Amino acid sequence: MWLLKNIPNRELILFFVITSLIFSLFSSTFRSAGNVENILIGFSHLGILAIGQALPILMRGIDLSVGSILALVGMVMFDCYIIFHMPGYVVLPIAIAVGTMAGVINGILITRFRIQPFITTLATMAAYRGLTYAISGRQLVPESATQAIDDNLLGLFDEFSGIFPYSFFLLLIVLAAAQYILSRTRIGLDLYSIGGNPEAARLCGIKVDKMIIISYGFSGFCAALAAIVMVSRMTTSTENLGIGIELTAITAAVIGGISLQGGIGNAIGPVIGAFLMGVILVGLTLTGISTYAQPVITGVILIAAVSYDRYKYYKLRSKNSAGESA
Amino acid sequence: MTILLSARNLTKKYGSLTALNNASLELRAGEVRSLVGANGAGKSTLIKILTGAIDANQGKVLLDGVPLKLGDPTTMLEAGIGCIYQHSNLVPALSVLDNIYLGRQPVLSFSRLDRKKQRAEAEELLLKYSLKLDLDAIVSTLPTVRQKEVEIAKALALNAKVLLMDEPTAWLSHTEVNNLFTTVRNLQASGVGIIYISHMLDELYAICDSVTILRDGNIVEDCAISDLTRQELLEKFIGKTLAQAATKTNQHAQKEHVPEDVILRCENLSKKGEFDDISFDLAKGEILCITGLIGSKRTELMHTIFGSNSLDSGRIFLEGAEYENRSPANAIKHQIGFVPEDRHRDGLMMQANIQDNLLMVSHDKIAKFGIVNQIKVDQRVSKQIKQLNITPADPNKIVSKLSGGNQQKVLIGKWLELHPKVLILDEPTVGVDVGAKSEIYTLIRKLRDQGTAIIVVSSDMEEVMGIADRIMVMCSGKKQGIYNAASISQQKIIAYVGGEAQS
Amino acid sequence: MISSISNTSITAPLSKINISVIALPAALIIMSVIFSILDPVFFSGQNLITILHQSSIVGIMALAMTFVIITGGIDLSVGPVLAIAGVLCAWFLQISDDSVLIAIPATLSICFTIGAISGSFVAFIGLPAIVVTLATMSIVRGAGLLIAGPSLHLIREPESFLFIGSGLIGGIPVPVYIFVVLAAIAIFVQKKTTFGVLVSAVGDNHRATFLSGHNSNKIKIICYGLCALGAAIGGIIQASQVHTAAATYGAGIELDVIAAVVLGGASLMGGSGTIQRTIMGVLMIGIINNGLGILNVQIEMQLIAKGAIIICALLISQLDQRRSK
Amino acid sequence: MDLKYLIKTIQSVAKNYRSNSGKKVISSLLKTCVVGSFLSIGLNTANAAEKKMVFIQFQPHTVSLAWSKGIEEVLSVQDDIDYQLLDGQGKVDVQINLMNTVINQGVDTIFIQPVDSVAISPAIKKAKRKGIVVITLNINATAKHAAHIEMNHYFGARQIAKVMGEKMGGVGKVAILNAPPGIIIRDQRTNGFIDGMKEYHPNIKIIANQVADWSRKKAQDVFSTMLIANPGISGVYGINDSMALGAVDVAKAKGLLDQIVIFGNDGERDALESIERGELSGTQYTDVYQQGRYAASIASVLATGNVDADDIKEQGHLLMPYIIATKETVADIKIEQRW
Repeated sequence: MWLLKNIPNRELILFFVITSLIFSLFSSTFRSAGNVENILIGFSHLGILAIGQALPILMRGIDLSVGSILALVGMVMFDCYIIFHMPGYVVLPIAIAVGTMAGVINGILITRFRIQPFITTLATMAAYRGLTYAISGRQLVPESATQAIDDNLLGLFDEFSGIFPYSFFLLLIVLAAAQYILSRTRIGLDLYSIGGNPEAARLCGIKVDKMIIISYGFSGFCAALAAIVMVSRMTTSTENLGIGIELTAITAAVIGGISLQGGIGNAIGPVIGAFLMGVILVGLTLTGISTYAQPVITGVILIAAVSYDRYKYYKLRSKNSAGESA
Repeated sequence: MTILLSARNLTKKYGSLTALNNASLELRAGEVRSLVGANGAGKSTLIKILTGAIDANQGKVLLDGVPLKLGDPTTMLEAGIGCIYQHSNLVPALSVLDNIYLGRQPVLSFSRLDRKKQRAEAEELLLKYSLKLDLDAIVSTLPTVRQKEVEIAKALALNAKVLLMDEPTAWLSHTEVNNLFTTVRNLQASGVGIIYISHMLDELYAICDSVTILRDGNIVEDCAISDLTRQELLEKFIGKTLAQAATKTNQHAQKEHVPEDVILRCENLSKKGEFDDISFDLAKGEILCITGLIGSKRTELMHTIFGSNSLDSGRIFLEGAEYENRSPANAIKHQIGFVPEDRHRDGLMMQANIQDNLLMVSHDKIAKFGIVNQIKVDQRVSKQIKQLNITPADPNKIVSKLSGGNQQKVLIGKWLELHPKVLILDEPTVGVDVGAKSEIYTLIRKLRDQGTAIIVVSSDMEEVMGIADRIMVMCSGKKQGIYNAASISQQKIIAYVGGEAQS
Repeated sequence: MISSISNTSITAPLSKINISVIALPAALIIMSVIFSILDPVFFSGQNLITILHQSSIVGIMALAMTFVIITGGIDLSVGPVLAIAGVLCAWFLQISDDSVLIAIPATLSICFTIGAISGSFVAFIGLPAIVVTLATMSIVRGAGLLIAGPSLHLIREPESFLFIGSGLIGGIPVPVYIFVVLAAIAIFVQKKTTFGVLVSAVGDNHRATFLSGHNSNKIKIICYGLCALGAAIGGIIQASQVHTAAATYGAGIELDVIAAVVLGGASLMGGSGTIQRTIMGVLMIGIINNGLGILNVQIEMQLIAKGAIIICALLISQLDQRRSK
Repeated sequence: MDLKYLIKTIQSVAKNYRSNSGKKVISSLLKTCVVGSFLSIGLNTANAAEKKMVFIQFQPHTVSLAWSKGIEEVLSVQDDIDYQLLDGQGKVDVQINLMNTVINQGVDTIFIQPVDSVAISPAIKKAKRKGIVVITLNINATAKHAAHIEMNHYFGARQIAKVMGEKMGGVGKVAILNAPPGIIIRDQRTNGFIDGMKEYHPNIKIIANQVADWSRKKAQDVFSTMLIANPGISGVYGINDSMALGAVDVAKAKGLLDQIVIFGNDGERDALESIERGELSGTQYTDVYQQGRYAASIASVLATGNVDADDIKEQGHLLMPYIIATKETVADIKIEQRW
């Protein structure tokens, strides 16, 4: 049983290593330290987003609005720093608060009004994007579009400590915290319970609505952190930041073994999933494969990544339960 | 004894339908009160109000004289009202340990889990009630019976003042039921009030002190169980005529096995890890009951014959010709029907209506070029609904809103549409009330008399003795023997089943 | 028994006038009334046809998507399939000397195959549909770019092909007819055929469907094939409307399509959903886009309003579902 | 002898289709797959003497394709240059990641159409530190780099406003089919057009400004809605040609083509043909091939090593010449200049 719980990750790590090895074989640059740095700094924000996404999915939901929250937080940071000249240590808490609030609003809409998470977050995805356009300092003060955010604190996540970027440390902190909460605390167990059987959880006195709001709040919080990392790298923010990133984050989470049926998965898988996406993008670029052939190969790798551990899982499951030959 | 729980004037309405009307109930400490009623009489509604799953339109619930907030599970749990649910209320992907303490895990500071304490408490609990459960097993990998035990352990772990038990013995074997009874008596001795719901009259008389009878949402009787005879009890809640039919169940004429009429013959069926070298035959117009303990792999054997489980070696003959158990589709083509054990998981489309469920296996016959002929559908469906006495008799009613008995009837009706030559029924009366049960028995017998060969898999000895022509006992995947029902006593069968289990 | 019989007589008429059935149309009507008050031109016949015309491509795709979502799946690859259908059609027209009768069936069958392939991964290996179709999305997009590059391929001939997207019959654009006819067919398939019933059955209880002797994998595969087919029809109409085919078309359209289906009340968990309600979902999105456009609302407010309207519309339909609970 | 070879061969086969001889495609594709899979077994042996140049495009699009063709045309005459086209997917983060990857790979020149001027700058600075030449196309970067070659967005749009106003006779109502915010050329073009209208034709009112996502289909939908809300529209400016052509489609279907002046921007082949047919009123034409050639020429000069990128003290900034192509002037654009 212990095996069953842990196998998806093990297969994924194996797949990740094999993919990396293949790329290393074809490209000498891929196996350089510089490239490791690039992948770490380039995809840490995706890892954070994927962890954030994992929680709503664990609760049988989905958060499509993370891309828009990302843009909203980015734009708030931009406005605060460029237009209102706030210092970095003020901007950061505001950014985190905005992102978390946006997530909490998602959660409240879902629990209060009992609307499907998919359509709720699709609606807020549009709304937050619209809000981003509306508060865009780039539109309101056109000359600000060419100004860079030049603050030591806000630029921190583009810096390295040795070969590891600070954004990667941030990812590790989020990962450790999320994994700890999921595996060692009541909150985590309650999340799994709700994902596994919401009605049973409710009857056992678990505050289902509160936990759902927490999970979407956490997703928004992670989106805010990702936005901070991205703004740090770009030294600015744009209105179209994060378009389409929600699908990438969801894919990373699902590849990482988070079941869309809820209740199964951990925080580590999504991070590996996110870096797998990174390895694929960078690897295909470095092996010199034509830009139009890249999406084809990306798709094949994605299917392969989920196929293998699913196959193992099904084999195990059919062994364990009776008459499951279907 | 003091009054522990008091429900006063509870009324629950769904739209214009009154599910529970002005119902009052009292429970003393150390009392085992049975709650009896046909499916749909309002038992579930009452239980749901007591567990806080739903709110009542009217009325209140007092525990030790203190009124409780209705519609809030947490209040009820904290007040000390626990429940063993009829349907699984477990989280499939979590371990047994976590399920037992669902929502109440002991914590250290910062909501950290106290695993040590949790495990120690759980082990103590299992020991105390002599339950044998692997605490680290993932619930979804356990068979239904073990899940039921987890459910029981979960309720016991509450140390509740009031324990509601909604059909706790469904799926449990004889020994396990006895075990549970011991538990109930222990709890009773320690002053716990218990509300016990079951369709098994034997159990009620064995364990309960008092009885509350519900009918159409009203409480029609509230007295000590010893004041009523079985017949009276039945009459009170299902009506006189049905009650007479139900008691008649036990007087049943067995049929002789006629070797010339054999339609299905299984020779040396084996599957590694499941069953080994099983041979039997089945004649037209005969009921073969297969019984045994849980884990005797009866269900797997049935799935194999039906084609939804594979076979390592052995041969199956249907009407003299060798038959390949390729797939359920193939079985259906050969007019073999199969009513699976778990109707929620394997049998019904819960969100679909009665009509679609009834026609699930016979759609192709009614449809021409894939287009459904509505007139034929209506004819067949209304005929079937009438024949099976499915209520409500509305073909568009969603199945999940039906009572357990009616769901089971729909499931059986679906196979009747096939006019099966062989019909396999796996635990056909689990979770079904007495009235519906007797209707199902009548139906099975009628089918037999029409010449259908029937296999009934059952753990319920009363049921086996009541309807079988021949009985096959299985144990750990092996055939213990086939006996003529007329010439063997219930005690003997139990001995075969239990005696072998120990070896 | 007896109790339930007496209950039936009370509940039967109530369940027939299920309020939640009226809720979505009610939301549609309220929205239309508000838009009409704000600008009366909204309610002109001309504009209503325009709304249908504007919704037709997403609508056709949503019809097919409904089947996939009922089985409990999802198809994200419709955007690239829409694009590649246009490209393939252009290519077939080129090599078949502008024969629409060859080009369209050939395109449709290839696209059906694409969908069926992703369906097989979902059905046989049991991979999560969202990942499989995301991969297909990527693969088909790449394949489109490989065969056609990012450039625009002009389709000037033949007249019959252009008629599909740009023609008028009795003043009403042809795509509207196609949408209406396909909607009628889809409703018929769902209500009156074995296939329609089985699609719901598979989404409801995959295993029970299998145990009832049906090939549930086959049904799933057909659904994904149909979804790609719907996308392909959309692609052909679009190529014909814009006289151009390009591998880059259809980006992001999957969310519009899925939104329409889910707005219609289909659950992504499978088992529920009807074509009629999907059509209402399509119309709702069409009306929102059109109404906000008529009022010349700027993009930022348009997006905020769109989000708010969707939530309000769902609230209305949710309200009485809760009451009936 | 690597994966690249396989892909390139497949691409060359695919090109057959584009050059109208698609009948052999399937058989040759099969051949390629068989031969290619044998050849692809082998490691990437890069030629040390080879110079490597990459173009990180915004996303696959006709304009970037034409740039790429222009660049390739120049680079192909120098056989020691390896050229690769990369897809930025229209996302800032993807572009930054690709920049970092190719910088790490040690390419010599990067052509890029940045998604955002400021966002790409840290990466450009990093490239500069490694001695990599960066040439931006169309959207400038705030960090100093070797050269920037741009279509004339602002002044081109002003000029469009002027010519359009003249065609409209100085009065009327105009609608803009716009792109979603987040890309600077949208603002440059819109502002140029609005400023131009104010300056040259104060009597022309801009009554609607709606987003149509750069897409012809979306533009059809948006413009048909606009027409219903404002039946008196007499002019439309689509900030790219696709959107303008979408408006043409609608106007044509409604028989309003002679009453509405429709202008696009960019000057792609389809638009020029439409002008010749007398449907689209005009567009701003830029020779995008030429733009690519200029970029490649600068890159070639810098790649010789005789001129150091730092020697160009002020960043090379080239504003492409443009023509406002209307029915009268469209014939001046030669066939080989059309893209």
